[in-house]
Amino acid sequence: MAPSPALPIAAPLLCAAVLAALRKWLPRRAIDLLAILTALLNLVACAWLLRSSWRHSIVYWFGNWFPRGHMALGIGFLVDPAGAMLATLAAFLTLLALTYSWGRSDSGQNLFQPLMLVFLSAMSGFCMTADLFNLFVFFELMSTAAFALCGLKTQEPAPLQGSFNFAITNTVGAFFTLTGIAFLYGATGALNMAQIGLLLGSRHDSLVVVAALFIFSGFLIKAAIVPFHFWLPDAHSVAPTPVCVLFSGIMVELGLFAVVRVGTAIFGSTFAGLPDPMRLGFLVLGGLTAIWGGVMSFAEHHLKRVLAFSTISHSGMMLFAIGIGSPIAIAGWLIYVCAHSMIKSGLFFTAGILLHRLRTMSEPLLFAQGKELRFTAALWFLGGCGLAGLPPFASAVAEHMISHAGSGRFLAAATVLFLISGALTGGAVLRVFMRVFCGWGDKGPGDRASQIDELPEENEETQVIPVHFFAPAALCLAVGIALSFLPLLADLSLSASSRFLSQGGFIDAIYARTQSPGASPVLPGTGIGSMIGHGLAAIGLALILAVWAVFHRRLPRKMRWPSHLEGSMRWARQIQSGQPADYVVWTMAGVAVLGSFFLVLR
Amino acid sequence: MKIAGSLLLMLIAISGFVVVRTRNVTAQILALSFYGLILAVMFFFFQAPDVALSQIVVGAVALPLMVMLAIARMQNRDRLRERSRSRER
Amino acid sequence: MIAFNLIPYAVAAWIFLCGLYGIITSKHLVHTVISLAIMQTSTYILLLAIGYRWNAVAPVFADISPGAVTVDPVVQALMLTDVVVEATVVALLLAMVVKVHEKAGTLSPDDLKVMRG
Amino acid sequence: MSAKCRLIVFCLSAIPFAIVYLAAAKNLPPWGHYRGPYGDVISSLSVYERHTTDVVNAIDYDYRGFDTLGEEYILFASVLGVMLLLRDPNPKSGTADEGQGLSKTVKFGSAACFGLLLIFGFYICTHGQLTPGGGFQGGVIIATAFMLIYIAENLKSFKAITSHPLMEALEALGAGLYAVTGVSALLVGAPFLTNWLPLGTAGDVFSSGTIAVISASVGLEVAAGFILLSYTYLEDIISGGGKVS
Repeated sequence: MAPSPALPIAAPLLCAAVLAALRKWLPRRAIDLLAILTALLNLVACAWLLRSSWRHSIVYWFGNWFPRGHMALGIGFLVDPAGAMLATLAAFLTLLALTYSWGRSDSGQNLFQPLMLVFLSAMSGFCMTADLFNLFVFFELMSTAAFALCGLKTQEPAPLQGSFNFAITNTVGAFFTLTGIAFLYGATGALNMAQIGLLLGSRHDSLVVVAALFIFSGFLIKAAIVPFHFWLPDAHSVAPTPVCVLFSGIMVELGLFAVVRVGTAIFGSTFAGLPDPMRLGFLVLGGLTAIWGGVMSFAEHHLKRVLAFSTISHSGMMLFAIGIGSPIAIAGWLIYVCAHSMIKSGLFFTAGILLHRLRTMSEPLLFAQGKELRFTAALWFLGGCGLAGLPPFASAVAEHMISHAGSGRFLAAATVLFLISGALTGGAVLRVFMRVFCGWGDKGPGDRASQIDELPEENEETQVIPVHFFAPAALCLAVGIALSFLPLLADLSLSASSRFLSQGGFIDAIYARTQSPGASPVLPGTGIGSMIGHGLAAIGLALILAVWAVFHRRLPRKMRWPSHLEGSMRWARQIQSGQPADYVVWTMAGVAVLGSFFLVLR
Repeated sequence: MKIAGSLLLMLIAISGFVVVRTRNVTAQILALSFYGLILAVMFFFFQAPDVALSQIVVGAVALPLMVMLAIARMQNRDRLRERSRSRER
Repeated sequence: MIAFNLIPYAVAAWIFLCGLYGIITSKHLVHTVISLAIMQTSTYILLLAIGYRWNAVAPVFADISPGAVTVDPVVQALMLTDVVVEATVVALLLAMVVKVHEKAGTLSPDDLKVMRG
Repeated sequence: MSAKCRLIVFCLSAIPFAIVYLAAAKNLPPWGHYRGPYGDVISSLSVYERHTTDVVNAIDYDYRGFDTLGEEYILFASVLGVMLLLRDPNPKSGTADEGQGLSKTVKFGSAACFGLLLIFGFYICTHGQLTPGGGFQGGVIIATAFMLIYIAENLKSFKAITSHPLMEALEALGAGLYAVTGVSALLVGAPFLTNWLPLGTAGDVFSSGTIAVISASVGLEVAAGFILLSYTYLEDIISGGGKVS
């Protein structure tokens, strides 16, 4: 007996209303406790749903409106393992984030907790809905809560600008999505994804292609794919730590999740038997994003911005996996999402500890300040290894699966891209490790963005780092490692992904036909050797980059080129101008280019 | 019917552009309010009375009102800032 | 005839571009927010045009016989949601603008360069 | 990017964008020839199945009521967000001077309008299932009624009403009531947000089951939400302006 899929939506919403009503009367601890308990309840409910969705996808019709024939009257939920897994992940991260902010951090007169719960509810709904407009509603709900949470620290101007840029770009993205949805509604007169998919069939005229483009543009903005990525570093560098964890750990991935969900359920047979411009676009954009994010991550000197750009890089790799698009690649993608979100959250929590103790996020100012913080240093180092994809971390397993999903050129391209992205992002984190925790080399160049003022997030000052600061970071990294020892990890994710990728399965589930188990593709050989080899190569490169960056002044002049990579990226940072107008222009140019590309290649 | 509808749409296209081109914020609020009103008229014309009603209350009243409140608040701050500056002198 | 059938969609595209133009050329943050609101109205026009039917009545059966041909009520429901979303997003953005003004003392996006990379 | 450069990129991408948009729109059904089944099916069903005469409200609060739940919480989240952004770390208790500028006629007029608007708002709220209107529209009208108190420069009573913690509780109650209505269906064994109350006769104010309840809760949420929004913006001015930072 599974819980009602409405529970993970309704429970946080109800609790948010209660907390908002009582925020002036209840003590802080009580509000925290209630919020944590609700997140825990959500975690249990989602995990339960995940378990029971394993055999059959759970379909749930709100308001008892079962479809009449093919006509879906109301809004339906479809819980399949992939969606339930992401919902579980969202609940887990929210639980950790709320635990992290327990009792101490500034909660904006207790408005923080209800907003987090609304955010959680929106993410859960986003993972499970099978209705296109409902997807948009949850997209907006998620955004609204995120905009507010991002501007929590109103004492300085930077957070407001960051959240303003975030809000403008993401709202523009939402309009693109809504326009696409309206096109599809005009084409088919339906809003349920299965019904739209059924009615569209293999139709691929300009209307369908452009609708796909507009819908994907909105989601790719959420997923911070080049050239739609500008908002992400601004939002991350100013948002409070627990919110950063949710942004990087799950919100970005949800954008990609929606791309796959809509891409299979609605456009699954659009390009059947044709050269597929969508997939090609994803591969190109994904590769570009992976490299650009990695380079920028290495060029930044504000800790949260380093991590933010590395999120962009990894998001690009995830899009690349989606572009490969075979069940094995998506299985790898699912593992990658979990692993990345664990590692990145661990790093953000660790950055939060640093901010708590040392009161800044600027690498030059932090130089050699962290020598005493051994445990924190260990966590940071482990996180860096995880980003590079060193084997005990589940990210290595995922990278192996994704790169071996394709053959020939895909294999080579994916391997090289993972190597570049892992080396650059891991190298940036390890460079910070060497400078901040070991005090090696020199302070390194500063830049404007590294001087974004950031007030510590706590009200009172203590020298002792409380347990609930360390616990989430350590737990995240531990889970990131433990995932790869999960028995049958690859098989489970493969069966989840082949269901996730099957349009027929989705439609059958919605219309309650018997679900035929699709033929499971064969897994590539485990290839532990090549996995370890790849991981070692990436971490080796990362170490070399980091060491070079830290010690390049002691090298002969000719060998100082990484310093150019690190310090003279001024032109690249000029593009990241902090002006919403620029970001919107880039977005628009991206959509125009992609649109022409789609129309021509159709 | 068709001609009237097209004309209404043209009016919207023009006034939308005017709102965007108006650089003076106070004038823009008026333009926005007017634009909201025409939209509401169009919704009535195209048989959407529910949306027209909410467009009147939101687009023509609540939205400009909120912008005005925000601007009033900012002007209030400006005044205070100037007053404290002159006091310092 | 094709040109006539495209009129509402062209207007929707035009308003969308107007909104983008406004955001891009904005010298004042309040102006940016209003442009965003204008951009959103493009989706109303699009939805309204998609759900419209000549010589049909509004979907209110208070004074018409059941079974009369009506325009599409679903797009109207979607538009209602859309209108609320517009109002709320604008409210939130304005709050940010007010706070930016409070902290930075300016409303011109060119003067706000804290986030510059 | 300089403003000029931005404008050039904009113009360059606006043309392909317009082409892409219109190329898609070309394949939409021609203007005024809505084909789709969804609207027609609901239009023909809702009077019989839901006993509502306003189909749009039946969709908003019943067929696609779950969307409206999300929409209510978007409003809820944004009101919380505005309060979060504009919060004053050390609030003051003073009130600015009462305005004496307005004549008695204006004050009387606005008081009368206040009552009228309030009644009108309630009417719209409660007749959503019958005629155009509903919780959302009615709620905004009620909220604007309270703005009249401010316009009449009756600052003390405006502040007393709008800044009361109960206003926040009311807003949350409105949002919560919607969710509770949804959960109540779970308790009678039906899916979330099922309209399980007796439907009554079409055309009656108390018809259409939970639609009326939801409409009322939305009205409460929207009215309280907009009042809170306007108060949050005005707080600074009313309390004689915060300190300059």
